Amino acid sequence: MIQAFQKKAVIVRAERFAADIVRFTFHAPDIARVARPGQFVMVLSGPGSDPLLRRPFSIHRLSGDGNLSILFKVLGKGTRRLALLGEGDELDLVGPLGRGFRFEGVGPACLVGGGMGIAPMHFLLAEMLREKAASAPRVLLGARIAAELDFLAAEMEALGVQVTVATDDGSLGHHGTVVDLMHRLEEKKPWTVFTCGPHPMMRAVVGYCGRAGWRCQVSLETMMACGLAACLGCAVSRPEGGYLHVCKDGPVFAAEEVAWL
Amino acid sequence: MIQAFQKKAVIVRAERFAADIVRFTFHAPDIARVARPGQFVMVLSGPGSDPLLRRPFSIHRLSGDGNLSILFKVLGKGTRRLALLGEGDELDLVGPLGRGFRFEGVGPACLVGGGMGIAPMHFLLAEMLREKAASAPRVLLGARIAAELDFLAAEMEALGVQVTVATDDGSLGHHGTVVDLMHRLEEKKPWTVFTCGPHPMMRAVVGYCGRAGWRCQVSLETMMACGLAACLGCAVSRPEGGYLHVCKDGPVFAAEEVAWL
Amino acid sequence: MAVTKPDLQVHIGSLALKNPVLTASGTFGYGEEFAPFVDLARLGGIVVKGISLAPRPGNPPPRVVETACGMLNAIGLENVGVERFIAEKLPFLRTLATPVVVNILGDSLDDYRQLAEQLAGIDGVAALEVNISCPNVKKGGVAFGTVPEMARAVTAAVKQVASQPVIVKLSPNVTDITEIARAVEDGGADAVSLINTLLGMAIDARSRRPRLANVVGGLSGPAVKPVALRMVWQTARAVSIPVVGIGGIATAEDAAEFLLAGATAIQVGTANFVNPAATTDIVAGLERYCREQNVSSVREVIGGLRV
Amino acid sequence: MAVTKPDLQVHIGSLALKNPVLTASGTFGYGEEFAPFVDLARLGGIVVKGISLAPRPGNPPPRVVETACGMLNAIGLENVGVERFIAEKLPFLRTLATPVVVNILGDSLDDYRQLAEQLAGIDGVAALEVNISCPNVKKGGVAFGTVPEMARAVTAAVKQVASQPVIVKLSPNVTDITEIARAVEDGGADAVSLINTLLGMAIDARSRRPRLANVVGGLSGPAVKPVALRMVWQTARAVSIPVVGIGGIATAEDAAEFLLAGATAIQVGTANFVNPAATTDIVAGLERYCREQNVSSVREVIGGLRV
Ligand SMILES: Cc1cc2nc3c(=O)[nH]c(=O)nc-3n(C[C@H](O)[C@H](O)[C@H](O)COP(=O)(O)OP(=O)(O)OC[C@H]3O[C@@H](n4cnc5c(N)ncnc54)[C@H](O)[C@@H]3O)c2cc1C
Ligand SMILES: Cc1cc2nc3c(=O)[nH]c(=O)nc-3n(C[C@H](O)[C@H](O)[C@H](O)COP(=O)(O)OP(=O)(O)OC[C@H]3O[C@@H](n4cnc5c(N)ncnc54)[C@H](O)[C@@H]3O)c2cc1C
Ligand SMILES: Cc1cc2nc3c(=O)[nH]c(=O)nc-3n(C[C@H](O)[C@H](O)[C@H](O)COP(=O)(O)O)c2cc1C
Ligand SMILES: Cc1cc2nc3c(=O)[nH]c(=O)nc-3n(C[C@H](O)[C@H](O)[C@H](O)COP(=O)(O)O)c2cc1C
Ligand code: FES
Ligand code: FES
Repeated sequence: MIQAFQKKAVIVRAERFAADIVRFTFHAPDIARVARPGQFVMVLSGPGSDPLLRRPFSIHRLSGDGNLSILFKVLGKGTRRLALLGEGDELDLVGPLGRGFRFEGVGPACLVGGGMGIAPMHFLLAEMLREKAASAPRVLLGARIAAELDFLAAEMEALGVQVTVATDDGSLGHHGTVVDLMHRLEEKKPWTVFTCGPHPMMRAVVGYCGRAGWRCQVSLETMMACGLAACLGCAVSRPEGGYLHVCKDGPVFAAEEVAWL
Repeated sequence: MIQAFQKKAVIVRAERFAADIVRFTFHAPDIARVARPGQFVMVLSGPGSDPLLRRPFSIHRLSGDGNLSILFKVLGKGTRRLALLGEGDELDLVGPLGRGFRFEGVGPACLVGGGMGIAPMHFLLAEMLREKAASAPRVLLGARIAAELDFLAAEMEALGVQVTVATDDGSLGHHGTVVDLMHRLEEKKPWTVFTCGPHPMMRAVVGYCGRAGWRCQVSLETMMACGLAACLGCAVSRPEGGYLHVCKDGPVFAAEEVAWL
Repeated sequence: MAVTKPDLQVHIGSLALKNPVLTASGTFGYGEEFAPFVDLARLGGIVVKGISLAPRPGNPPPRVVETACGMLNAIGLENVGVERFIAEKLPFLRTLATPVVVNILGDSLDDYRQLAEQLAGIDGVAALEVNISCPNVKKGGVAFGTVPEMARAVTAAVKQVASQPVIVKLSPNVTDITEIARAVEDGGADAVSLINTLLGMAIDARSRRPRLANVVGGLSGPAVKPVALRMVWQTARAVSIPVVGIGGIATAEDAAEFLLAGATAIQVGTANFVNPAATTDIVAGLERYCREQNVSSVREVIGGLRV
Repeated sequence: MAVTKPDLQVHIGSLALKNPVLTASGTFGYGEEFAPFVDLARLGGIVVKGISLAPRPGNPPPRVVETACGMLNAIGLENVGVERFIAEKLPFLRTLATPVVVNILGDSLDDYRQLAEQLAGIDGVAALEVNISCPNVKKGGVAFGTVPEMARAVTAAVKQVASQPVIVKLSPNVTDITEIARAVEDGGADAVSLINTLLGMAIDARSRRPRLANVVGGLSGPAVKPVALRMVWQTARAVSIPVVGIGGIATAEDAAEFLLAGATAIQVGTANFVNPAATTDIVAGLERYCREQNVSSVREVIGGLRV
């Protein structure tokens, strides 16, 4: 049985980046203790019933003893309300949820993160290195503008790996998309690519891996009402028909498990 | 046509009293300029639709140039959400609304406030004195405990009038209700009593005035959806049948205008 | 070529409106109450409080209670009656450059007919909106709007004598709204407006009493929007007369959703209590929406849902 | 003498429940999913996801969307089918000291009968809840729960073969819920549960597309509570069989309101997504409520509304 908890957690650190990106670090030892990279938490943005549902956020990184962070962009009602909070405020979290990345003994690994999809990459990289599961993983990050990924690239570099970046507006690194950077990977190596980001980006990464014969794991996003495998709302199509559920069977899938229409 | 405005107003001062009483002072010059004692404002407690409706609060006092204050007790969802706000926060107000106290040339006047019904009494007293409408008005205030009225009594005394207080628990002044204090008024004087407070208290005050042959104006509270004379929800029964509307015909009524069942 | 000033005009039968935004009956009084907050000339139309033959005192209080993202009301159709409406309320409304729609209500077919007769030809009354959610006291209090035959009969009776376009306002408390809409279309209605309030109730667990003196009341506000939108979509596909969408509309985005579902115009009700300027904010918002959608007229949005 | 530990036991026909709090079908999976968050032994009952004869894949995504104080779902009754339910899901449920109610759904009368047959006498199945909101494909897709005669027929068909108490779950999308409740009572139902979801819709004004792939979906959550409460109150006065109240219940206060309106038990649905421990919080809250009301048994609250 998966171990998961419903906890009230205090925000011990609140950071703001670019115009609309927020990082909250919570003290949630029970959740942090069992969390795996690629898993997520369901967060209640405040009291009352408008907005009603919890919002899903991937676990961005662990720090100190029992602290875990989420990194989110302000989009709609829920994230807007969350962004008003600060250090000392308490939030209701449920997690860790879902099935994360599988990287035991994976050989050459490449992490490809785009936009907010970069969030789970830090935790994945840190665990890979800690568990010595992959030798010198490569990291490719893409975002619209430098301010959305410079601090993230720096923090991953601080773990001792090489990080290559691309920005849509060319304000940092390669002027283009993160998929362009994949050409820099030596073709013959048996890469396993771990990717998360906007759907079109992931579709391109999966296509590239297919052509190059590399294995690929994707972390998907769908609308979620529960995140607890109860509502069956988070369906994604399987190539052979029928559906898998992102909160239960994912959010991380082997690329071939899901249909990429 | 009554002059009223819908304004965004910044909280310039936020004060907390007793366990659950809050005073906000807003900068709302347009509203303050035309406001009369006994009128009220409809306040939106925050964004979103839960809670949905505005809450009515009487205008407690004016201060400085264009500042007006409300004084409220935390009761349910709306006041609880309001109480989380502080200086610098902006609130959406509609007002001044309703028909206030009529005190031009009123002769001996006595203000009888109970609990949160004390809120409009400061504004009434200040205007009476400023317009020299009543000579040496008497002020009788009652509340559950000292902490709910001591600061209010002091602020009204600072306007140069004698204030007599009663507390249910006897922690300040007379150990009993504010209605007991009415015996201290010289009977023969043609008092006009202005009262606001819990319904049972006002019923007792109206009864006392009836027996003593004194005129009495009451400020009533009912559930309000609009406060703008549009929904017709704020009905109160008339002695001769049919209804008046608290937000339009009141909130201040001559005692005989409404049925005191 | 970027759209400069989108054309927001729409037609409901012969009634031309400068934009699709009307006020919902019972939430805007007789118009004058909102003059301090809204430039009434910028509204597409004003639907006034429901008018009956004789004045009505309304229900005992409490008459309103807040619910989750909504409110219940059991006002009891308090109104000044048709005579005082014409004498005291219409004069101010006539000064406006905005069409006035008079919502009428009755206990019997004859009530509705007499009301339509008394309002026929009256200057300042641009259209009638027939509230058929009222109980038919001659039929054991069954609401006109829940039985197709009664809905058709009351529509035909009003059409016979009315000089203005007749909009029939449907109750959502039915199994199949399209059945009632078709019956009302057969009765000769120039348009239908929907939804009126959903029948609901609230209880105070501490005192064990209903929160409304009338025990039950009408639910309105954002909470009912999904039901209202579905019923407007179904109705617009079932009848060929124009549909006016009502139910939980508070923003221009909400209004656009109802237009996409097939509504030719919309009414704003409970939102007026929360934001007295909701109607004019929505008019401005619809202009922005048309620019963003790159359409030169709001009519291009009507029924534009891509299913 | 202050009430020490209030007695929360209630009965639905022959089914004894240690308290009135059940989970609503489709919001608690097959029970196991909530084991990390809820002491399942403290629940009055668990109603599992709707089960059909054959497994169903469900509708294409998107299947859920948030609305004002509510949500729409068009899951499409995805489920493992009765065989795999008995083989794979029931074993875990049998280990619990909490009665399990199996919600059943079908496209035809025969579907329901076969399901009841296959579940008859199965250890671990304490009762059946018949979801009659499903479309009857043989009758042009008209939902069983909207036509009294069809509601009675499906109830009688299930009662003929079921070995467990039969609760029939009513759809709120009808003109008169009491008409359906009486028909179901005539058909032999041991109890009725209501409400299922209100039919609704949501549109994305920017893309002009419905937010649900299925276009329409079921509305649930706090937004529907006033309608659900009214229908429970009406139904409890119209039939003598027990009524199970469902619709927007999130707190013990909500639950108490439904009991006062006449419900013998309640089900918690959407609230489980917002607060996974909602059910057990409500059980504890009902105990507090009984103490505050100074009643020794929750049964004294049932139908206690002072009208
Ligand atoms: C498994 C998973 C992990 C995620 N991790 C992150 C993360 O680390 N950082 C981050 O910024 N975002 C992340 N997201 C997306 C994030 O959940 C949405 O941006 C957020 O829910 C938007 O909520 P809102 O109230 O601001 O938007 P609104 O539009 O007001 O939300 C309305 C509803 O739609 C849902 N919704 C809206 N956009 C999305 C979306 N893109 N994906 C899923 N549901 C959505 C909301 O949850 C809500 O229920 C993740 C999503 C999933 C499914
Ligand atoms: C004209 C007028 C002037 C008022 N002035 C003051 C004041 O100066 N200070 C103060 O503390 N309170 C005042 N009140 C009462 C105040 O409006 C309510 O305490 C407040 O609305 C409670 O809202 P809530 O969200 O906390 O309670 P909830 O119970 O969550 O409110 C639910 C609904 O009931 C309404 N409601 C609840 N209690 C009352 C009540 N007693 N009167 C009217 N509506 C109520 C709310 O407005 C809301 O719409 C006044 C009321 C009126 C009608
Ligand atoms: C306080 C109140 C009074 C109403 N009075 C009437 C009325 O007199 N006649 C009528 O047809 N509808 C009446 N309605 C219904 C509204 O016109 C509208 O149909 C309903 O409230 C749904 O729209 P909304 O959610 O925008 O409020 C009233 C609604 C409210 C809230
Ligand atoms: C995601 C979801 C799935 C549901 N699935 C079913 C179902 O399979 N069978 C059924 O009878 N009701 C189903 N329902 C309806 C609920 O059981 C309940 O009747 C309704 O949601 C109202 O209660 P609530 O407001 O507490 O959620 C479902 C509801 C939701 C939100
Ligand atoms: S989000 Fe509810 S089952 Fe996945
Ligand atoms: S509160 Fe709406 S008319 Fe008075």
